[in-house]
Amino acid sequence: MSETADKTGQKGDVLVEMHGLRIEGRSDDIWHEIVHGVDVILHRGEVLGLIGESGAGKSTIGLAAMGFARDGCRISGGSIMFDGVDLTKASDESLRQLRGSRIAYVAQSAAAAFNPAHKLIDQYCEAPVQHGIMPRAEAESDAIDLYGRLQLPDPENIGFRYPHQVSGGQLQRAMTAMAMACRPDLIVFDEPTTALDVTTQIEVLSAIRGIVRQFNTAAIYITHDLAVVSQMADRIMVLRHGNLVEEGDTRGMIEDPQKDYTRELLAVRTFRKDLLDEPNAETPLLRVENVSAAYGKSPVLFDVSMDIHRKRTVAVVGESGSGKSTAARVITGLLPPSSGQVYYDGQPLAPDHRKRNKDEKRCLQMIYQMPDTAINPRQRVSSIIGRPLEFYLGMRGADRDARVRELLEMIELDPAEFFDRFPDELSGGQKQRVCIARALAAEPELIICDEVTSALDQLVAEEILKLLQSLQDELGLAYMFITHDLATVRAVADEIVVMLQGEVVEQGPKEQILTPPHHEYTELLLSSVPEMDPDWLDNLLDQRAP
Amino acid sequence: MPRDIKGGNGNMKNIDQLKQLARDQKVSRREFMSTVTAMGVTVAAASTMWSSSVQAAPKRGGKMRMGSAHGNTTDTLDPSTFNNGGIIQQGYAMRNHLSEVDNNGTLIPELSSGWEASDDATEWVFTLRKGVEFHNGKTMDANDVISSMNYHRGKDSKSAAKPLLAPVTELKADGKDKVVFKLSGGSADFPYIVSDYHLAIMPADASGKVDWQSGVGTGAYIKEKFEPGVRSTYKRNPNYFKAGRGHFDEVEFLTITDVVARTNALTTGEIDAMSRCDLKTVHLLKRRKGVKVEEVTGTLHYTIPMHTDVAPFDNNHVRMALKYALDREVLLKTILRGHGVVGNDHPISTANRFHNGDLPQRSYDLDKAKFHMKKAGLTSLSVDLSAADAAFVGAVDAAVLYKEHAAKAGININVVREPSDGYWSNVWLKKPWCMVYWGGRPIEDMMFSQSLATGADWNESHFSHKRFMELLVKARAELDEPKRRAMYYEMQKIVNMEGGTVVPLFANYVFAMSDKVHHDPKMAGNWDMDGDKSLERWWFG
Amino acid sequence: MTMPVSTSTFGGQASPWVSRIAMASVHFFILVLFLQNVAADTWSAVIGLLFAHLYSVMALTYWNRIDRTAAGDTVIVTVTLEFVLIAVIFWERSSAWPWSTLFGLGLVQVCAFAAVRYWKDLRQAPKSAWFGLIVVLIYVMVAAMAPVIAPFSETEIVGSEYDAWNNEHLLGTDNLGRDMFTRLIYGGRNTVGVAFITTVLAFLIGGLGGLLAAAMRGWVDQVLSRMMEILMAIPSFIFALLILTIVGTSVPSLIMVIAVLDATRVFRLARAVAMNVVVLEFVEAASLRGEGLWWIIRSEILPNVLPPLVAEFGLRFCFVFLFLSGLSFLGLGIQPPTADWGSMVRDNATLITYGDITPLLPAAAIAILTIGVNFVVDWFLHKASGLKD
Amino acid sequence: MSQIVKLVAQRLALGLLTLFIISLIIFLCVEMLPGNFSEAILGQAATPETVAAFNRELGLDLPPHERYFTWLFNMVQGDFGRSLASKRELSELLGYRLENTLFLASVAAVIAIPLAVTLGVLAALYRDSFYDRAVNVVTLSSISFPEFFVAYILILILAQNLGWFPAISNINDELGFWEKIYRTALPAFTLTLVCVAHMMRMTRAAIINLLASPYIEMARLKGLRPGRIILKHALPNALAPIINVVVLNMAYLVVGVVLVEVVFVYPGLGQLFVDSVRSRDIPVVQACSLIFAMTYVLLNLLADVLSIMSNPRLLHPR
Repeated sequence: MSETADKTGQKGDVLVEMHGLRIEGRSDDIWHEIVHGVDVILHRGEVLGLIGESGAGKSTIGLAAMGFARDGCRISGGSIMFDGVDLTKASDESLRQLRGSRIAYVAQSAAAAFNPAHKLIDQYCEAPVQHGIMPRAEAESDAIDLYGRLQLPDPENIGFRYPHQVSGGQLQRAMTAMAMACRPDLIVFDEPTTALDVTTQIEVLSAIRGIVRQFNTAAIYITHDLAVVSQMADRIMVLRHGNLVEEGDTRGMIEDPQKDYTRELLAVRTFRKDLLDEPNAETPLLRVENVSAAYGKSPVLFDVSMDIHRKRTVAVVGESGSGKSTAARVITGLLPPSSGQVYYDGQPLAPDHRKRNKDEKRCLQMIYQMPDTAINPRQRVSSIIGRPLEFYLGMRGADRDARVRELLEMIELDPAEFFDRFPDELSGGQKQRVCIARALAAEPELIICDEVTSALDQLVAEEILKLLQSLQDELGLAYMFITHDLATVRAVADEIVVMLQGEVVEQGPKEQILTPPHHEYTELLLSSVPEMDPDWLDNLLDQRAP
Repeated sequence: MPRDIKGGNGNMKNIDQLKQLARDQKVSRREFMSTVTAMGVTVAAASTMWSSSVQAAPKRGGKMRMGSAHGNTTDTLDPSTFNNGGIIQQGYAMRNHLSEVDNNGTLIPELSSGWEASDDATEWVFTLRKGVEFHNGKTMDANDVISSMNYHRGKDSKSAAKPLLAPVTELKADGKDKVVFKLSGGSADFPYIVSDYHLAIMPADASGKVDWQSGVGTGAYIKEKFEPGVRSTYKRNPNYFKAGRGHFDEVEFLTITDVVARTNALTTGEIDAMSRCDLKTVHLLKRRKGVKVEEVTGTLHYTIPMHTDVAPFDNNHVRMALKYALDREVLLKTILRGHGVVGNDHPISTANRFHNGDLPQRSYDLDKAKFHMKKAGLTSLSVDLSAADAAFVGAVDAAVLYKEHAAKAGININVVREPSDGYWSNVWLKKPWCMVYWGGRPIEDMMFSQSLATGADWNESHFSHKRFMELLVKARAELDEPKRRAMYYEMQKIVNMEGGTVVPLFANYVFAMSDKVHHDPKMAGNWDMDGDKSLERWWFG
Repeated sequence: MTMPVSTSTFGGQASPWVSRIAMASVHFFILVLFLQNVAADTWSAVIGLLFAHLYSVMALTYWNRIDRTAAGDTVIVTVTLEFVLIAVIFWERSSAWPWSTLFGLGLVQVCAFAAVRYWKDLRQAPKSAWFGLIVVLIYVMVAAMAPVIAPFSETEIVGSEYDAWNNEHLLGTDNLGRDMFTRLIYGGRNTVGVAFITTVLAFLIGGLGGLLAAAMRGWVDQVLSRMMEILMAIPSFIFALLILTIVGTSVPSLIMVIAVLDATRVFRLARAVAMNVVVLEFVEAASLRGEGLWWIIRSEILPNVLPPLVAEFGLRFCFVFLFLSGLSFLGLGIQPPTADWGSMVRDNATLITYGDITPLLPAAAIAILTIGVNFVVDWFLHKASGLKD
Repeated sequence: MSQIVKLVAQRLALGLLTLFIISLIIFLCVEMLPGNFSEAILGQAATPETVAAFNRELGLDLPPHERYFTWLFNMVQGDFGRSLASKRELSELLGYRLENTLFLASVAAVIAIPLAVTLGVLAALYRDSFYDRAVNVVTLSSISFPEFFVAYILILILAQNLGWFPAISNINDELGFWEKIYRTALPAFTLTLVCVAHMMRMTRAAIINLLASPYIEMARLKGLRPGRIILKHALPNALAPIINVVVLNMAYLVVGVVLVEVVFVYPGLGQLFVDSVRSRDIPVVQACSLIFAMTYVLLNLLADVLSIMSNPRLLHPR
């Protein structure tokens, strides 16, 4: 591996060197190895990208660079040299003195990682003051300076707010500032933009990159998104199941991946559904007509209309707060609209789902974003899928079991293995498949998919999309596909509805929407999706600069 | 022949008074000697008398902290509502009565200097003691006495003592110092009646309205703070009329209903005396250093009255069977831990004047019980016995024991546990067979009239016996003691043989005090705590 | 594909029929032993039964590595059948053995097989939880089989009062000459029994109410919550005192009053926990599917709120237990001559002043059980929260 | 802040309604009590005649609804009425008892709350250590004993054997402050033992609950000392549940101490209530219940307000 490191070209001395790093995690009181001997080298001023799916061990390795293992984990082998000190052998006290001052951490969700009880600047000043690097007053003025450099609005005062008073993108930048407070040698960024909307992501990415370059700080940048990491990192390590798959400099990796797995990751956004004919003029399966809705007194939907035709997929796209999920709630009858009407197959649907008949309910099924909460953890797979069979179709006993097995095969799970399992014993993708099977069991005509892939790893998500697509082809289902991810939209949609702050901004067939000229907001959305090009961010920023 | 119960001849009385004065250090040795010898006592004898008087002399001073088992937050200074030992004790400390049962159990005048009865005992004249002042400086007169008595009489009276004064048909003053009671029938024991704790003498205004609210009386102690059910404080009445009584400078009266707390308080020196020892552990308490336990046999007794007009109790053989089916000795041992004496199915205590000692003691006799069952034509019997610990502590246990004993005679007693609350209104006098306690009365007539006379409110056994009633009326007015004794003996026998009440036990009063506390060799048995007059009778040694 | 469901859960090792036959024969053997001994010698019969069960449990564990529910269910069904058989035999013989004995034996069996079923969890349980479980088990056994274990009858006077500890009366006698050891055992039975029934009732009322409020929301929730709030604003001990004075202190009224008062607390917890579940999507999915209220409560909500409720059950049980003894202390609890630990402490409390430890025994009995239950609850909560992560 | 004012106003209004309903419930309960005041006072001496006279004097012969509304009417005007028994102004009678009760509750709280929170924080800091387990077992045991038992044991050891404290809490106005505290020590210790465990366990649990949260991990990764992490980062966020349990225990200290009052002969409100129930002194029972309920309502309100104050999200809305 060291040869590869040499090839990347040194920016400075070696700062971090991990050898044969092994980390174990505990479940059910048994220790399992989760990182199987990984070597990592990082030089001063270098940005190393760690990429992989969940369970790849990337966060664990990132934290190990700080000599830290989460509760329930332990570093069981190998060495971690940080600037000549072996962190695996260092005392707790000396580790504590390193952390925050020489190695800093930026967490995935700034909203969760900032202590809600203290003002931002108090949290900023804590590390420098506690580590005895500078007095409080100096730290404060330094904070304001850094806030400015990170393009935070009103840097003078923003520090005196509480975390909940600051937006997500700003918090993530404030956290970067906090990590910079002691001017550390190394910052570990743990998926800092994953929780953000695409448009916000751009701002944060550029701010992070700017500041890291400014102070020539070495960084480990952890993410699951190859497109993002290619903007940030000088060098990339691809990890899978706690093993190194491939390592190389960014451009080389993107342009010429060596391993199949890397290629799969690169190809992840290339799935496209076949184009269909234009919808015929027949009555749409679902028609939403001038619907407005409100939660209590705060209105969230304004005069939304859309049609969904049989056997077609309508993608509703928008950022958080755009009202796309609310639209789904109106359609399912969970939130009766304040005005407007929903028609199913030409017939008006009762606004309240409790007033709809069994058949109406059966025809309209829903799949949720979080498979963890969408299925009852106390029921077996067989009862989860079997219940709609009993309920809608009156199936009992052996009939029902047989049908459940059929459905399990349809969603590509082995009935013998999964029939009796509890959700706890399934992976995220498998749970989502069970959710699909449950929806299918009702023999619906329309399925509302609410961000069904956003909680899943990219490869798994792609599998789910493909499954949904094949089911559509096979069963002639219509989908309403709610997502924030334009890649997903590109992949599955026949028609696209773009929403912003409760209103439909633009809608139409996929080609029409995705081909310029775009609506202003659609343009912003589309341009903000990172591409597998190390220069994409620079180009975009140049482009957007006034 | 008018009866004079002024107590002994003049000389003896004077010597006693002198002794008392000597104890109180109100006379010098010289004065004492000269006075006593003048009365015809030899000098040597007088000298011994002086030293013995002064040695046993109660000393004045100290602060008495009394822990009482009784007392409620609902207690008031209104004597007509006095219903527990705590408030009675305080009432006796604050106020006095026309007569008093002294520590020897004899009736002596208190606020009166004596009394006279008409021959048929229907008219009683009380001569009031002169110059007695209330705490507020007012001098006691006939108006105060009459008003205090009238407070319990009349249609609107809510006094518990109303029945006691029911025979009084007329009440009037004869001059400033004499009060005349006219009764509807003869009552030889009327002077006893006016010693009842309800009938305290309180100051009254001209209209006859008594002032009970202030707690002002003629008693040995003046009320300072009165927090009912918790704590009251008193200070000594410097003008107390009674010689040799009221020794403590201050009294702190605490209500400590929890017996464990009370015992702890005494053993840790938080209080100087306590009423109602825990009988189960009194033997252990006795061994404690610095604590002495006192026991007095009194009139307090437990009864198990049957309604004699309700089947199956209307059959005397059933009653007799039940009377024989109880092992009193076991009851005495378990319920009272031996601190008492067994009862003989009549309510007259050994502490009473006319206790019939000739009557054979009824014992646990299964053969006799079975015999009476047979006589009643029964082979088995099943009866309900209502009990609650409100009747007396251990009443339920007693009922359970009774059940065990009677079962051996083929009698099935079904113990019905009644709620303690409302026991007296809902169970007593209402249920055909239940557990009851009686404080007892110092005089036979009072006891019989209240609990066994036909038509009496508290005739708990619905007992109605012609001969008994005749004797009751006759004995009441009979002033010749041997004749009276004979009548009361017969009445006890009647109740014993035909009555509807099982009287299993007479309980002792068991109380304890710090060994610093002294008292006269004999203590009164009419109430707990030295006749509830411990505050004025006891002193610190 | 067409294999019966249950077989797949045995891990495909030994045939389930082998194990069933084995188990049946073991139980038959037990039964014979038991019936032979029961008439002659109670104690050896019971001990024999215990050992036999232990043996069969171990055998089953190792033969089949039972850890899946279907196997556990089979076991329980078999035991129940065997149990019914014993019951019938006793009925026939109209034995002097009280039903409580049978109940106790049944409990042993259920416990034993629960132990098999949850052996994996139990093995990982900390020592404190083991202690707690054993304590609880012993109490339950003693309570259930009190008439068998106790040397004398509950209210019988068998000696003189306050006998010291001796061979005949292990812990001496009480103030009426009843055997202290017997009273202690019966006291446990009464106190534990009443507390248990009360807690169950409180959970039925409060739990159901809470789930209903959470599931229906709207005005039902409002009305129920307000009612409970008002009830809760009256201090429970004092309210209990008041109500018990009104209705009298019989065991049923004790149970009802405490259960209702306690139900308010259960309601609050059940509602809060259920509220967290109700907002989850699978409940939404069920109601979108058109499921009825009852189904949603029973199948969707209840299983998910069970762990915290079970833990709460333990805590509530302790609370009720202490509450009862407090009432007994004031003379409003279970009434004599029925033995009960609270009043036993009270009756003999004066002895403490003189260094006699007899009154400490019932108090210690209360404390040990409460500690035991708390330990189990602690472990359970820890486990439940661990599973969530 | 305005939010708090609104909440307080809302809750107070609701509290008043609650109090009204409670007064009704309690009144009905007292009405249903077997026997009435006169019978209770007269005891064995209760003849129909005297009971009737007594009832007339006290106005107990009026129909219940009339009595209730008279009472309510007076109550609204601030007149608590008079005790049936002593004819004393209830405000005076209750004031003294309430003062005692609050005094005991305060003494116990002043000992118990800091102790519990400190123990809880330490247990969270050294979780799974010997100390943690020891504290856990000890506190668990202390709540497992019936209160009266704890009280008796304390009396045995501290009063009987060592003689450090008085066995009964005979307190009155004439005592100096420290003397009063000295005499209140044993009941206060008893209550402390009984309620420390609850609060301590909740503090520990609330803090440990937070230790898995990202901001605690962040604090650790900032290289902060463990003590600082617990005190500065975990504790402020764990305040809401801690406040809740503390307030719950405070309420218990005020309203739930009947047993301790009985054992130590402490002249508090609880004993007065029990006595009044026994003697059917309706105005006292009513007033006591209302005071208890009011304590509960106010303390709950206090808990809510404090929880809001401790939570910047609620205190400083966006």
